[in-house]
Amino acid sequence: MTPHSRDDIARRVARALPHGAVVNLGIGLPGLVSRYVEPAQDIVLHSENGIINFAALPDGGAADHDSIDASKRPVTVLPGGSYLDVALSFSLMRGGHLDVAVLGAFEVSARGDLANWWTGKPDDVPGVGGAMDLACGAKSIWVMMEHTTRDGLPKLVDHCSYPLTAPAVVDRIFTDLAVLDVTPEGLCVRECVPGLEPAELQARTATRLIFCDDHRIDAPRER
Amino acid sequence: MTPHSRDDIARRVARALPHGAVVNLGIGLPGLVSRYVEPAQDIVLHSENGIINFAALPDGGAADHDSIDASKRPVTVLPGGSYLDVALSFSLMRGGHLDVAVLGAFEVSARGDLANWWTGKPDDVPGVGGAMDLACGAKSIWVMMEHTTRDGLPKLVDHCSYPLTAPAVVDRIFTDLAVLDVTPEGLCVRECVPGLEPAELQARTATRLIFCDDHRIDAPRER
Amino acid sequence: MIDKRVAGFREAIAGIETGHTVMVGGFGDAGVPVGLVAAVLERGPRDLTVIANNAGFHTGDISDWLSAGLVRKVICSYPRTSPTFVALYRQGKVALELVPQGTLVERMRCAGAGLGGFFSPVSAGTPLGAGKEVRTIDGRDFVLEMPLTADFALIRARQADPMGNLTYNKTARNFAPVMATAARMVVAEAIEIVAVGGIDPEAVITPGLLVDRIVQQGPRA
Amino acid sequence: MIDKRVAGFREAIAGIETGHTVMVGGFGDAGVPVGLVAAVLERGPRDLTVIANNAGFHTGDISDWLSAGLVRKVICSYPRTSPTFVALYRQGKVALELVPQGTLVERMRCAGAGLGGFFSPVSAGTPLGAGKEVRTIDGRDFVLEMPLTADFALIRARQADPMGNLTYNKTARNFAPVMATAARMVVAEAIEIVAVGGIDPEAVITPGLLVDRIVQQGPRA
Repeated sequence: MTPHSRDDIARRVARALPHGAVVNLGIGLPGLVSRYVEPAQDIVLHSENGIINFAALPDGGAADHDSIDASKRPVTVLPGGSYLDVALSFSLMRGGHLDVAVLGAFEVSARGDLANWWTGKPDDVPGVGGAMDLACGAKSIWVMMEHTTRDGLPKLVDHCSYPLTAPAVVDRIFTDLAVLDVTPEGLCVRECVPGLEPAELQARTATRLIFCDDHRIDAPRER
Repeated sequence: MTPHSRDDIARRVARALPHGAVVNLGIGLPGLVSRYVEPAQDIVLHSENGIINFAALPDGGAADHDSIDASKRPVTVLPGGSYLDVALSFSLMRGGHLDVAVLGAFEVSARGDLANWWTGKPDDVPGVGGAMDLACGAKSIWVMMEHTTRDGLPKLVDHCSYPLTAPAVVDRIFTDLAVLDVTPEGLCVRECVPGLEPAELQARTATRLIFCDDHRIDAPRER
Repeated sequence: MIDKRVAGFREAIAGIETGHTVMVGGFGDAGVPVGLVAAVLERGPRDLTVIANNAGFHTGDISDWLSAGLVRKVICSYPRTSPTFVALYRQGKVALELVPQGTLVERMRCAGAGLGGFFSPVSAGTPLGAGKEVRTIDGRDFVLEMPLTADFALIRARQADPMGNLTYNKTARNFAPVMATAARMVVAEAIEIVAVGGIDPEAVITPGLLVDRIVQQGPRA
Repeated sequence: MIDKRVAGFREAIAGIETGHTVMVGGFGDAGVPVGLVAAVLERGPRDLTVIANNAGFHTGDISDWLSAGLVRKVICSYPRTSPTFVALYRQGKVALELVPQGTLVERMRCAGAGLGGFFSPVSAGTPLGAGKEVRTIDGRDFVLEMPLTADFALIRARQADPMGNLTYNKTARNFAPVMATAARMVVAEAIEIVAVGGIDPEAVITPGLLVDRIVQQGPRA
């Protein structure tokens, strides 16, 4: 069994995005997804600092202090894109006008609670940015993360130990080991990496997994 | 004693506007004020349907369905003007960003209650438009009206008999007989038309008037 | 390519059904989506709740819907401009929810922005605030206002591109940008449809992601 | 002629005093009014409450105010980008009110729009919603958020005219249009100042009536 690489996960998420979806890619790992979106998917990227339909600045492009995404990376607006103030930008987020937000996470609980903004440790200065707004508003909240911490501890849990970003918001989780849906009965495994037995996946997960009828052992399709 | 004409009142109101003031002129009588504002006053007109710094369309100007003020009159935007949606337009009103709103009235009470939107009679279909928003928001609310009804009944009263537009909002009242300020002690007469004795003004007013120390019998200065 | 253009007005308003709530842009004649309004009249859904600033003025606007008996209720700030409305209202044949104009647009924005309600000073202490929750904040009374949403928003734009980005013409902008955030299905009738990239990204007022269908306006009646 | 231009940065920020609350535009480097920020540093008011998205990043932004000991409290969504802030915060030398970014801008808008508060779903059930009034509306929890105002707003514009009308450059727009509604005194540093009439009335983002002073930006550091 070989876990997916970060790029593999990004590729898998990109493939899952519906045609024409309006998508916000959170800071960190989710940013990789934009590399694997096909032009034919007609994905429209939104960034909360006030830009819609943009792309990373091409190599050699002249960086502009005033044209950045929420990760502060230089970006360029695409035809059909627009700029907006953050009041409207966050109205779009909170108001359910984005189709998918792809977010990183420290932990996700069995009922879809998300913890991704603060460890809660006394020496960790908190910073929330747009994390809570995104988690509360997009039509679908997808999490993209390693299945366990660097120390091998499960990140999918019965109850989050970190402070919540939002309760009961996550719909789907893409990890280096599996794709899981949050269902009323708990986390339901939709896909695993080849060679990973259900018991092995369960051993790395701190909440009881459901292996659904439609569960198939399926590697992300390579392009 | 000759009461002021409607144009006299408009002239008096125009003269009272501070230099550079942002002003909303309510539907009806207040609309006359724009005729008497001097260019040197640098008054900026706001209309709640979403236009700032405009003027009535000059005679012979080509009317444009899409360029109107809140009275549905054709207007033209002036240099330095702008269009805005009604959300921002009413934010400007409610948020205290207009200096003066000049409104018509059925009645004004001694404490500045304003009634100007509905008679409350069963056969009178109510319509409020932006009346309440204007009354609640501008820094100064001025009322411009005849001192009495066509039937000679007082419009300045102890308590309004008509449904209120907003309680305790009016600052100053310009009538065909006088200019009055709303003060904590009641209505204070600042000016009267020449030849009108205080007792005569009081007789046409259904709340006790205060003739302040600085009250002067003063005709609006003609230009 | 994302392409939200539809062939005609009939297709543009497909899905408006009996019992729906429909927002209609415009203030006076400015910004009324006359083609969409006419298409709804032809389609003939009934028991509509209409949210607009006025209840129409004359033929060619939502007065026609009232005349045709399509409307159960009007939520607006100023219905008196419509003789048709006034007549039906006096006969008890149409309901009215009268809302101050700024509250009307703010309630739409509240829905579109995913908020649950807001406290407004407007209408406190008046008949239009009666029955609403009142809260005194810093010595001033505010009433609690709730979000206002709709099944459809019908609006008029100046320019549209196939992705749904919109600009507006002068004071025809009025309610349209906010209605576009507040309805489940947003349909824009555009004076001009331009290619993707034909609108300056700085000039876009309504981002395309808010708009579901675009139709080219016919010649003005 | 209305002319809100002032001679220089010193005049532009005149009146910012010890104990004031100051909003500062910008997200990342985009839209930071660097000239105004430097002028405040030179003026040296103390005990400031600063409202901004970040607590600065490096020298040349509000990190300098923190280093100089001018700041009592920061109200922001993401202060971790400022090593200066982090050090002072750990020493207990600066207070923090952490606000989700969308709530931050909406609270400013609430103040600027004359509203008394609003119910937001954001932060409900989290530590940032703790202690706030919660209301369940249609089965969902919302927290009550209150308006956020300031003595000064310092923002950066792309174009300004002497009447104070503003446009912005790309993502430098961010918080500026809302801050311009929420502060008692609004000061804009503009990349370019054009004549009255030099900005298309359709392109104005911030109407001049919201802006009190305009100053020409110097060359970028």
